[in-house]
Amino acid sequence: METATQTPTTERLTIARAMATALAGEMRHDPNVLVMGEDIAALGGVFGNTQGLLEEFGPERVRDTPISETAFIGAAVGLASVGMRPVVELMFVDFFGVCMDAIYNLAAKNSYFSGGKMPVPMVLMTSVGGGYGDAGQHSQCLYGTFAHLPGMKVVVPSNAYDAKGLMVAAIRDQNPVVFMYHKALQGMGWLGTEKGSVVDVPNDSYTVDIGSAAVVRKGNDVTLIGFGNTLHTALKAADRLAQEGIDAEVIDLRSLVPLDRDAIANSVTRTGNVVVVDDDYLSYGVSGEVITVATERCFKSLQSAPARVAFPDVPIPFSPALERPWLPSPEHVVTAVRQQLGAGE
Amino acid sequence: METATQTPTTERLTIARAMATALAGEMRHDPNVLVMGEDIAALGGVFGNTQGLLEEFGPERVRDTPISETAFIGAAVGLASVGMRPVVELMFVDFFGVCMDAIYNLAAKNSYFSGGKMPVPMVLMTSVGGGYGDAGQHSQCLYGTFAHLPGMKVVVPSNAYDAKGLMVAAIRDQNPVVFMYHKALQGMGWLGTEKGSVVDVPNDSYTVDIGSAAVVRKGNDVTLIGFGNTLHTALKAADRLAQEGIDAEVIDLRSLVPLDRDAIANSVTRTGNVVVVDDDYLSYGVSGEVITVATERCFKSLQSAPARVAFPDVPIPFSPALERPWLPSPEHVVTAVRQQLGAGE
Amino acid sequence: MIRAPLQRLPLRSIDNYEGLITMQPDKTTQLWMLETMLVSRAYEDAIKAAYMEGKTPRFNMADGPIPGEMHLSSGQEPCAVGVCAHLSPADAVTATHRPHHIAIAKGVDLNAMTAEIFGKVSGLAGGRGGHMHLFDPTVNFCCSGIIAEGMGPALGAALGRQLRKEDGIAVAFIGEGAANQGAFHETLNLAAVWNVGVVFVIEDNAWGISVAKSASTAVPNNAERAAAYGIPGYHVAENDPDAIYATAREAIERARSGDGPSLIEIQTLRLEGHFLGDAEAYRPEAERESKDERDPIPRYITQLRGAGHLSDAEEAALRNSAAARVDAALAFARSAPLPLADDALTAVFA
Amino acid sequence: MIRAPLQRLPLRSIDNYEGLITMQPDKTTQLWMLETMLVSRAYEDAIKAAYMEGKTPRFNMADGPIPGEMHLSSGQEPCAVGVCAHLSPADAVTATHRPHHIAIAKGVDLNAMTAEIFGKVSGLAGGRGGHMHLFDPTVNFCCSGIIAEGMGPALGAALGRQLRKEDGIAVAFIGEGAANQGAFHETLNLAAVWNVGVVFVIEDNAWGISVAKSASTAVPNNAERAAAYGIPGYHVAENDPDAIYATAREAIERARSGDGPSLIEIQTLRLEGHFLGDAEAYRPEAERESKDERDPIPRYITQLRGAGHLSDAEEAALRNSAAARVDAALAFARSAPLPLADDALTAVFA
Ligand SMILES: Cc1ncc(C[n+]2csc(CCOP(=O)(O)OP(=O)(O)O)c2C)c(N)n1
Ligand SMILES: Cc1ncc(C[n+]2csc(CCOP(=O)(O)OP(=O)(O)O)c2C)c(N)n1
Ligand SMILES: [Mg+2]
Ligand SMILES: [Mg+2]
Repeated sequence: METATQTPTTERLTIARAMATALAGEMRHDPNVLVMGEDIAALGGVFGNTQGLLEEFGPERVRDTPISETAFIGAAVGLASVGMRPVVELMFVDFFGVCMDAIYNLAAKNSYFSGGKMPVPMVLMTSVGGGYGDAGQHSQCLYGTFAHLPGMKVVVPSNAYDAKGLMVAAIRDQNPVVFMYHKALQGMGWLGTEKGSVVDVPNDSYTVDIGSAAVVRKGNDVTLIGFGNTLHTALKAADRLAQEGIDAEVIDLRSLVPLDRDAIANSVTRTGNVVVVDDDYLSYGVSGEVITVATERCFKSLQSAPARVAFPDVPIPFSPALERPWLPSPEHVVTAVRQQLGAGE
Repeated sequence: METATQTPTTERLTIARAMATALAGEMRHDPNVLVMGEDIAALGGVFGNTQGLLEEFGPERVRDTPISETAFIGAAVGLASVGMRPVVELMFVDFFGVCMDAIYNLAAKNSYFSGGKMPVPMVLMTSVGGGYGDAGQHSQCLYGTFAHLPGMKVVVPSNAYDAKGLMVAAIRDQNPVVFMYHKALQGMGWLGTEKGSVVDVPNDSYTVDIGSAAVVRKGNDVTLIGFGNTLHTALKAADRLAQEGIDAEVIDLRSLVPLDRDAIANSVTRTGNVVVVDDDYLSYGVSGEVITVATERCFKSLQSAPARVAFPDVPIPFSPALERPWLPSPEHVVTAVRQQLGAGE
Repeated sequence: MIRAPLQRLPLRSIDNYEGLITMQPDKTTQLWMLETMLVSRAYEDAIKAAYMEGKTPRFNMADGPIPGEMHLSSGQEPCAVGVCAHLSPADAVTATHRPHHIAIAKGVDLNAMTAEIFGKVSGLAGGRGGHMHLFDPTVNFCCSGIIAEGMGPALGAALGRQLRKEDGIAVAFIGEGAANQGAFHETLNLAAVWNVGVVFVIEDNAWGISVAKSASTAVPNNAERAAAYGIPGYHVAENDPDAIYATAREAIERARSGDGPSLIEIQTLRLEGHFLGDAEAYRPEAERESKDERDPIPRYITQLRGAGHLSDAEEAALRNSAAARVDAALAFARSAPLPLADDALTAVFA
Repeated sequence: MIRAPLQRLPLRSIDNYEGLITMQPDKTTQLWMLETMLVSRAYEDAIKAAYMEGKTPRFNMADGPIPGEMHLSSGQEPCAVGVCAHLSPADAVTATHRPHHIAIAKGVDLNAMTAEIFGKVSGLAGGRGGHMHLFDPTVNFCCSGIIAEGMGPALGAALGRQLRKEDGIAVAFIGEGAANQGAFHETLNLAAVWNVGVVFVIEDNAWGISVAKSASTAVPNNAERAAAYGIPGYHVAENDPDAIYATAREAIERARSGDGPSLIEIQTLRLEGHFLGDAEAYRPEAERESKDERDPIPRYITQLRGAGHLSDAEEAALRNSAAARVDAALAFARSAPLPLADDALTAVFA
């Protein structure tokens, strides 16, 4: 029925709706899919991504949990071990500290510890990002924290099309997939919304390959690499640079694990310059890894020192006067590119 | 009395003894220092680093805890808030998942959240590393995991002299310091011991600056960067390279946060080549950050692509046949340098 | 094989029960509790108004003078005053993401607290923390945004006082939803094993965001869980300052006299949504409508009137002074300067 | 303000108690339990011998055919057999870092398990996991090295069976030290709230490495903690297969009939050190010396002899077959090839 003929073949969706649509579609097809987490049933998820599921699928398959992340994420691993395909929500990624063992030592390692005989098909949805004044325990990205630890795939959609395709792929994947959705892209009116994240989405179900980056803008002078919210920062910077006659290529990583190293290498080999944009903490994170991949793979082609724009190594401050100037912005990226090309000359 | 005249001025110590000596010394001087953790009292620590403390200071200041990491690390933050200087042990760093919130969201952020008015002077000691067949939940390093998150200093001693000096500095520091000691260097007979970690240690108390790397071998052709156990891997590689006429400089980072970026830049600017050696997981970790610092700071001086030798992105396997070939070895480093200098020509 | 015997609580003799009746607050204390509740309520109303500035017609959390989430404590004031009436600045208190009433009852500087909530340089942390991260070392108060995160620090602060032979105990406030978080269990066990003078107070407002207590908690009443740690558990069924005062008094005296921890659960009331902007569609009609008549402040005023402890004039005076203090605090916050961008980079390390 | 009422357990009438006496295992079951304990003990003795190869005179954990930590279960066999006697392969079991006795009682392939412990390619996981990470999906067994980590997965496995309308419940084994870990609390509460057919079994061997239960646990007996979740709690004071069998039977029947979780604590005995190489200096002299006379296997044999359920010949036969199975498993493991280095890079993802 999801593809009933009278319905249009595509619909403009927010990421929140795209996630809910993907979940509903998979739950219709596969009775083993269930959703668990805090406030995901009656409330439909604090960030709207489980809207309507309780009404359609009932409390057996759409379960509000106590505030017991260790227990329900651990339970998801057990559910997966007997043939279920649980999708669990960690409301804010900032809360990982109370349940990381169940994520990185259990869900992410059971496949290895069992020699592949006990895979853990589950999805962990978690919201990331700041910019709306929620301070240091509700505004982090922590991409690097999850991407560093083996055994889990990590995806970060920048728009509703990828969100639906990556969610369907994640649910069907035999492995734990951490699905990190950015609050600034979620399309909840009360959080503001990056317009570029709301796009046309096919009603039919489809998948986006986990592990493949996308070249979202072709260019020859410099490669700008973003993902999630920073993809949009990179795109806006590219527009500004175009006005200065700088032709930027923009890559959306989409997936941090597996990382599409070829996509990075192919682009940087051509442009010779690269700027990585990340709203997670600067040090020991995504920006360092991507730059290292670029130097490892394209050293001879590099015309300038790879640069990065990321959040400084301080807890996310509450006051907009303290937070906003440090969030990666198109201006930051433009400045970095100018310095880079200047330095490259 | 620790400096009573009849005692020799230095003593050959293992890191375990150096840590216990530093703790005892600080506990004698400062009644506010106390130690808490699992099996740190009567047993003296699974890895020997609290040997003798219970006997000298009693159960009030040397406290065995239940297996409740969240509670006792959280308690340490409260102790610090009223003037105590707690040193707590997380027996294996692999267990961080059950208590990371108390570490990264609480201990590491209270200074910031209080505008510096409520600093958290505490030390978190934790054992790291594998190589002895303890498998995927007892052999990890997780350096990148701790170094990525702001608000805590992170030190990793490679020898007993630094271990004592860094521990004294950590206890006296007004901030949370994560003291990561490597099991292969600990000097517990039952874990084998890297000989280079057992060195002469002054009986008097002294500090090693947190945040300063050390050039432990001067050289001109390539910079090898290690820390903890991999420092010794780098030194052995340097000896082999010397036989091939390659003059390697070796840097011991000693501290990951703050990272001594100048020490890295100064050396790489001179040598033009750099190999980072890390026994933590390869991606999104220390190796990527250090290489990125080198490219950011020394791009013009680089003669070859910075390279890294690290543990692949897989859970640490149990079987020695699976684990040992992948642990960073002098051979790996020598090969990397050969390729690099070959490629650099 | 034997079924587990029922856990014995350290039982109190009947005369102690009698004694408890006489543990009522005196008039001065009652008036302090009323005044503090009035300040707290006036404060939440003022914050609500300020928070909504710039957020209408379009509600965007990022807009207005106070961005981010805002969890108000209206209706829960009795918990704060009934407990804090027994505390001095030396006693440590840890609170939650819903901290204002407790901060006020504990004596946190209202101006600096308000400036912090407005993200100003004169705030407690210069705007770094905001409403979920209020730290005032002068009265040993702090709070946090992670469920049950304050329990360990309270235990540690109380233990530290004991070890340093200083006066002072600690109280950790949590919500009923936090009683299902692992930290709750670990902390209560550790406090009991080490016999630490810390009191754990559960504000049971029946909801954890949209999840009802009955849907998340295996026992009707968390005070029963004290038995799992061999410590006294108290359940206060009325959202009433005097009843809370009497209960807290016994638990806090036990802590001060070195007899270890206690657990108190109070049935209280969340008058607002979980945070401002919460439409509360999940909350039963009847419950939402009965809110106002269950408001503890008018009820307490009626009590005091009945007991002849409060005159018209006294009430008016208290209301006026409360309004004045709140107005002053908001004026202070509004007029305070914003921090500089570079301030964001300081105070990470002391 | 009222003191928390004592938690009511779903009480069992006297005749049920009577009933329980008749819940004793029949002779066949008793002999299966004895045989399984004999296999388990012979196994631990054989593993101990193999583990020490290459580790004398200098004990280095990295040396010999079996490197790493080795936690033996000798003395705790009654817990494994008394519970697993009620389980089929469809029932899921999660165990701890001390898993051998439970794996054997659950029917894990002894050859593949031993090859795993030797780090060989024919091991359950091709040598990736080792002794703390034994996974056998054919009998739904797994274990892990993190305290209390298996509790959530057991809950989930049991819930999954319910949702899929398949037969099977789950049992999570933990040590008494794990009862102070947050996961214990969260999982028991969630299992109770969702009424999941999972049984939690605590093997109380009185020690968490060097820390005595009395120094870490606020209640004398963790079965009392069941009341904090409104579920039945059982305490088995004897390290005796028949007593454990009778208790487990009731709890497992409750799980199978959809009546939810139970908690069982068994007072058992750790005959070895925490891990091999542990000198146990922390363990009181008297306790160390009394170990052998408290060994549950000779005691059980005496019982069975007394009841006329075991003859000399039968005992000899069981011992021989046990020895034979263990010898075969070790021979299989020793002769199996080592994995290739590149195998380390596979199976991270399915
Ligand atoms: C560990 C953790 N999980 C989830 C959350 C998200 N969260 C914030 S408040 C809340 C509800 C808390 O309920 P309760 O403890 O009863 O406090 P109340 O909001 O009712 O005052 C939740 C789930 C969190 N902050 N921390
Ligand atoms: C979360 C966590 N903390 C600490 C440890 C280290 N550790 C391994 S076994 C053990 C003692 C466990 O005691 P118990 O639960 O009684 O099991 P037993 O060893 O007695 O069988 C400890 C503390 C761990 N594995 N996981
Ligand atoms: Mg609540
Ligand atoms: Mg034990």
